[in-house]
Amino acid sequence: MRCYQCGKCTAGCVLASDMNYPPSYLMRLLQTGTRQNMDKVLASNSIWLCLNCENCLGRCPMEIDIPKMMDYLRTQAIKENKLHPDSKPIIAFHRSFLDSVRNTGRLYEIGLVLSYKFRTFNFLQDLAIAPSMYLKGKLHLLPEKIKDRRSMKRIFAQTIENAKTVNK
Amino acid sequence: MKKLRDRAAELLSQGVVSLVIGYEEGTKRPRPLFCRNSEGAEKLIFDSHCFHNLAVYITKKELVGKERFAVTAPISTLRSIMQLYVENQLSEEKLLVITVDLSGELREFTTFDEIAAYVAQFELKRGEREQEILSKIEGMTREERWKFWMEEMSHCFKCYACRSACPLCYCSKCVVEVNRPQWINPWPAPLANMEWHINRAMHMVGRCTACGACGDACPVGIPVDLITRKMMEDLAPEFGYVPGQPAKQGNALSSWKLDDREQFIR
Amino acid sequence: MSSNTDFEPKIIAFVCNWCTYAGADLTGTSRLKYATNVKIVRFPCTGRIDFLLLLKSFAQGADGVIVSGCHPNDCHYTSGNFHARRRWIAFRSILDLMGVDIRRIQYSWVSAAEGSKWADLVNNTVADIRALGPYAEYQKVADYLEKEGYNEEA
Amino acid sequence: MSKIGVFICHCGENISATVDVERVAREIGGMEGVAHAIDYKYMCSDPGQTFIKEAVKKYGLDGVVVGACSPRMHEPTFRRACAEAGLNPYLCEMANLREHCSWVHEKSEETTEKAIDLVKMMVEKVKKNKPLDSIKVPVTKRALVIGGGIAGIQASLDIANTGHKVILVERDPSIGGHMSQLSETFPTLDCSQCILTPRMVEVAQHPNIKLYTYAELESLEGFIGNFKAKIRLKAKSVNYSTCTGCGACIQKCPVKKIPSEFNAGLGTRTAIYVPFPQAVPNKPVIDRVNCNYYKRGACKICEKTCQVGSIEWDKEDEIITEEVGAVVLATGFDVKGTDFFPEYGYGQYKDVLTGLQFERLASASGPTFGEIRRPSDGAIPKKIVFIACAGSRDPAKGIPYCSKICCMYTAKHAMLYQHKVHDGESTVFYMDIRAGGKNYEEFVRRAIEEDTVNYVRGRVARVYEKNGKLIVKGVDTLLGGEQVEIEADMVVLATAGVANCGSEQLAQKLHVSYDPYHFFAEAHPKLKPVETNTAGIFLAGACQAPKDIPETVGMASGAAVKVAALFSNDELVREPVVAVVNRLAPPLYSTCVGCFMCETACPYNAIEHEEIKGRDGSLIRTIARVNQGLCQGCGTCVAFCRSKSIDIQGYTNEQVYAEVMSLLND
Amino acid sequence: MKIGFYPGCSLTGSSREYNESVVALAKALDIELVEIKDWNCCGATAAHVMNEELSLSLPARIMAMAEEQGLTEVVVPCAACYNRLKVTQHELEDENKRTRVIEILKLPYRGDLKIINVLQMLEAYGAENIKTRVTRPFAHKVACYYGCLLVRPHSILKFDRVEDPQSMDTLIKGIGGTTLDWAFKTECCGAGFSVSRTDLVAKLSGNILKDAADRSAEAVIVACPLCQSNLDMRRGAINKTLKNPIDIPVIYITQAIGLALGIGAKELGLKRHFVTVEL
Repeated sequence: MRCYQCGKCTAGCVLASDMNYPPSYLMRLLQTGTRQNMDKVLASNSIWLCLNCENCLGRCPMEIDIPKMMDYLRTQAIKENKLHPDSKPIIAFHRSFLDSVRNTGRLYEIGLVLSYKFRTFNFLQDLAIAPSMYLKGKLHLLPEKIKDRRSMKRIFAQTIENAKTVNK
Repeated sequence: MKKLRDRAAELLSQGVVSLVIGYEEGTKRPRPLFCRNSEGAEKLIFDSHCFHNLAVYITKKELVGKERFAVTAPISTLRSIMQLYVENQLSEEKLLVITVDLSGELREFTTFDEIAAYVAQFELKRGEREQEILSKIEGMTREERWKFWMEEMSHCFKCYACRSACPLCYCSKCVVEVNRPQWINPWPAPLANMEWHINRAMHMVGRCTACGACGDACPVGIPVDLITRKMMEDLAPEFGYVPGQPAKQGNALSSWKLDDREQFIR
Repeated sequence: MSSNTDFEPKIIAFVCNWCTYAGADLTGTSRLKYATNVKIVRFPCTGRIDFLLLLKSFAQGADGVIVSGCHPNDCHYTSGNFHARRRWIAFRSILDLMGVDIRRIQYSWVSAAEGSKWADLVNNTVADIRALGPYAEYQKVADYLEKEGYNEEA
Repeated sequence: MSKIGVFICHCGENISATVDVERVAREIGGMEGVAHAIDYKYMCSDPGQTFIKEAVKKYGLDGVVVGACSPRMHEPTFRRACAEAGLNPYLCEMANLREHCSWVHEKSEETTEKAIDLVKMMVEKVKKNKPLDSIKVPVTKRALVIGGGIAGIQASLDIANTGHKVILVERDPSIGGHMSQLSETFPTLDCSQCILTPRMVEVAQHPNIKLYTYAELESLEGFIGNFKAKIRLKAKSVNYSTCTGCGACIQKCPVKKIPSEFNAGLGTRTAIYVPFPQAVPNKPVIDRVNCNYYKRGACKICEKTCQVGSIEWDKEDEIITEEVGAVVLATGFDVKGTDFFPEYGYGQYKDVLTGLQFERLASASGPTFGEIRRPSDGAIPKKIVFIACAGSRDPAKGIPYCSKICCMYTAKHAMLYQHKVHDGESTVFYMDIRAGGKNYEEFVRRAIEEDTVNYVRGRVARVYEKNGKLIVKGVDTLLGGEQVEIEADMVVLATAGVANCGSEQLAQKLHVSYDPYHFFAEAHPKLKPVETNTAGIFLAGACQAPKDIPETVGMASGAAVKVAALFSNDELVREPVVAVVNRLAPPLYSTCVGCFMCETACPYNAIEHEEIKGRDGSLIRTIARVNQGLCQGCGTCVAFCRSKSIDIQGYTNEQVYAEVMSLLND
Repeated sequence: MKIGFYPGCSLTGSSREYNESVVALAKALDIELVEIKDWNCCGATAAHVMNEELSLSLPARIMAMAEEQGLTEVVVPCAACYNRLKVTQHELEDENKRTRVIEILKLPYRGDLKIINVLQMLEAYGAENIKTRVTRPFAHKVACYYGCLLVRPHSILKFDRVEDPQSMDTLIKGIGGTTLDWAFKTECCGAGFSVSRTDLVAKLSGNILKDAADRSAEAVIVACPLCQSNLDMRRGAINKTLKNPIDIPVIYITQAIGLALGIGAKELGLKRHFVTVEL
């Protein structure tokens, strides 16, 4: 890896201070190539907090695609089941999101939130804004569905679900 | 066709050019025609059967003389003309190039830039025959390739038709005629033949436009054009040249890149 | 074929004056030992090495060839080795197409400071060529050429 | 038949210990064409050489092969011996029996046989050798120096002091270059102008130096020892032979708001101007782009002011030709502007400066008379941030190299700032500190330890303005990547040093190669740092790569010595190992067909076009010709020529063919 | 002027007002929007985080459908969708990935669809009409907020300048507004963490709003539903993290221009915002 530890990614990262390891430190851990440090990376919250805002990539003098690397590390962390507690709500949200897309072809926001709440047992969250959202016409009570939902099932079956079975 | 004849006659009668090199009907297929007056122009034809590479004639000083002349050029000939121009063998003042485009319209080129731009629209593709033989060769082991070519080479009797047909073999003294030292033995024998063809392919690196004239000319049917063609296909993308387009920084072998491949070098 | 332990390959090395020739000199001054099979022909630069010479070597009975010059960017003439590298890429590609055994041509960069690399290169190449055996395939045709050729002349 | 003498050396026991030298001599003696073959203890000794000389005369030898050490060792020795005996030295060759044989093999039959083969090979080669004469080229003993910065000044003075004439061409109205813009110099902190201006005056007054300011090289033709340079003298619009340099015109010029190049845009100048007070020559030029008269056809106030009538409105550019024998390129470098950095505000913040601008602020002759003040409001900055590696070592920005001088000048800037603003706080963001050089590391440590400059290891991601402050978002990687945010009053970017604008075009005019960043390329990275691949053209200073003043001056003196060495000869004598295009009787003239592929292959631009014309003057053919002044003898063209029309003397096709065949035919 | 239209999920739900304003503005500028039939979700961050092939297949289906329906140019108002579509198009230039995705989709995919965002649409097809049809100049001092997804990665999107972009500012100036030179134009608002890590969104969006407020912006102008919902819907959470609550509204560029052209607040969906819009 070409990183020479200038730190510019960390300097510009909006969540560096919330991460276990800021991006440049993470790069260094990976650079050592040891299993021990890889485990540290996979079990950190850094890879889950990364928002893929790409500020780091935009400024990196070596043009290292850190966001892409984060994508890879997240997949790897799920595969190896080394998950930082911070990842739970985030994964739950993403899973709920994708479930909705898989079933209807589009995002059903109420369904998403409900499913998310079941996954996290965080039933009280956002109760305050939901009614006003509804009142302002921002929530559909029924999901919008696309016609060709079979193709959605196929896409999911051949990509993410396929990957899961392989991993098992 | 009529347009072409009229235009050729016009060019000749007005004295714009003193010679038009084109095609006329032959016994089996069109053959080259050299017309020096408007009557001769009546015999001109131009269609998809006209693939004989006329560029081979335009470097022959004894033929074209000192006056301006015209050549009717299908796409393969145009590519060769571009390469000859890159090699300082042609001048814009002396040459008028005529072609018939896909819509049947007559097009005249007075500059090489125009030719390059025109040629750029056409992709160089393998024909059925090329595809068939090359994919056969590509599927062989090294030993099989050697046997295949030795068998082919055993038919060669060094008539040098391949050399004569190639527009880019315009040297006044070919390397086989250089005898101090005698690099390549002039007589026909499998190895001398092999050496000749390897040498020919090396001389064509960065130059061959895959017109197929050499293979077409071979009286015993050795697919010699496929040697240079395959070489061109393998090397052109790597060295960054496109047949029929002016080489940007010199010929493929007379230029280089810092990151040229070298994993074969220890 | 490789069991032929008596076989002593004939190998010619085409090297440039400024790097590899000097590197081979250093092998000598360092008293490093290598096989006697390789004989060095000196050229001003790898850019000078004619591909026909390599062909002629095989035709005249060489079993292997070494071509060596300055590392990239070290060429005494700035770019001779770059030109040579291109020529070799093309040459290898054509030879391979024709079925010539390109394993018998070993290309290398040996600098004037790499005396030991030169010794290793020679020894490894000799071992490789010994394993491949004599280049009978090519030499057979070469012999045939001579006979046939003279017959025709006569 | 040839009469070749073969002399086998024992080299004490160095060869004879493993090679049966007697047998070598005996077997070679039986070879066709060998007239005489002996072995001897030390061929290179006086008696050994005498054997050769006597044999040449006695047997009338037409070729000599010495089987001894490497030709890289003793080829000149034996060739000289042959020459003394009346044999053309290029008819003598050496077989390398020591380095390539006796030293690398054990004593054995094979070793001796290899030795015999090696000698045989050279005998076959010598049979094909031809007598050659060394090449002589006359030398014009005048040098052209392009660029009047410290590199050009030093090179000019050094050459001029050896008694040779120098023509110094400078693009700007004054010599001095970047060094004249600097405040103090590291690591001694002596004043740049104080050490430079005496040199500038010396250039102007030196009897051997002809100075052309406001001039540019138009073209260069020819080859080493024999160049013809066309120089464009840009119209100054002021007659320098009458102008007294009183400066009254400058006072009165109404166009006053032009950003001053000398002050890196921080000050202004007039349309008729002298770039700076110590300029050489200290006479003005009119900047026609900004002058009211040239823009709108009216004004001419300077003409009315001028007491001696020196203004020349209608003066046009003039092109002169100078004949020179050598060229020194000293065109220097440039720095990237602040607008090169999106993340630091695209150059829109006035208080984000380049290092060069900071030099002007810190200089006593600068727009603030040496006080560090913000360009935006004139306030003295209490917090200042220096960002090293701004653009340098940044492949994403297209500049992967280290600009080399920034670490040192940034330390100097921080130090100067602390000396001038005692209660100020300075922070340097750096990646590595590169302080290799005499007293350099000590200098940086002094900045950190004595002048309390805060060095933070990490790059800055962003700079933005808020409430009149510049917010610098950086990082301290030594604290595991802790974010550092500083509200600064001024930010100085140590921007990358890049090739001067126009260097690519200049290189093409001169046929000098250049790197991907348009810096001129030296002939060899280690052993020929001041030569270019075009003989007779030398490099000095930062036009080759960014470098500091001592290095530049050293390189300039090096280039000057190369020029002086060249000029110490009336004629250049060169080894005749050059390429030649064959010539034949008409009507062929040559087997060359003029495809000129060799022209693109030649690293030295030695291939010329030769037009062969008939008696009536009509062009028959154009063929290649090798310029023997430029050819260095690599032979790349030879291997490239399809019709074998080019050959290289000393390594001809016949020679190398014979060598290879001798090794195999048995 | 006819142009393809991909609204994306947000625009049919929580960001209906963006959809309404895009449609209303297009109509006012004589641009006919042709919605891609039977479009699906682009997968957003979720697909991208969880599985690469999925993250390519979902946008690829959308583009394949558009190609099939004869569209050549598609405007994508949602910055997240725009980003996913552009990046997918770029990734699928790779032969292997393209073959695999076509295999999954069982649909032909050419990859020559021109994907543009709303700003590009307005620049290319609306600039002239906007100039002549302004009836109520937008005389406000605003902060244009671009967010991440509109400008990064620059090497793929090739839109505007990577730092300190200008296209939205130019549009606002064109309708009589003043734009701020401020620091958070392209900093991240927290994007997809809206639900899962509201705390972080509050912090990041808070920083953004604070800078805009410090420089006395009357509104923040956006072109991304994620940005809008984080800055607007999450205002309660944001204000809890700040010392002084901020009440400046966050409106879409299409709403701002719509207002200047005299389109009604209701038509532009301005009533649907959490932070009251009084402009």
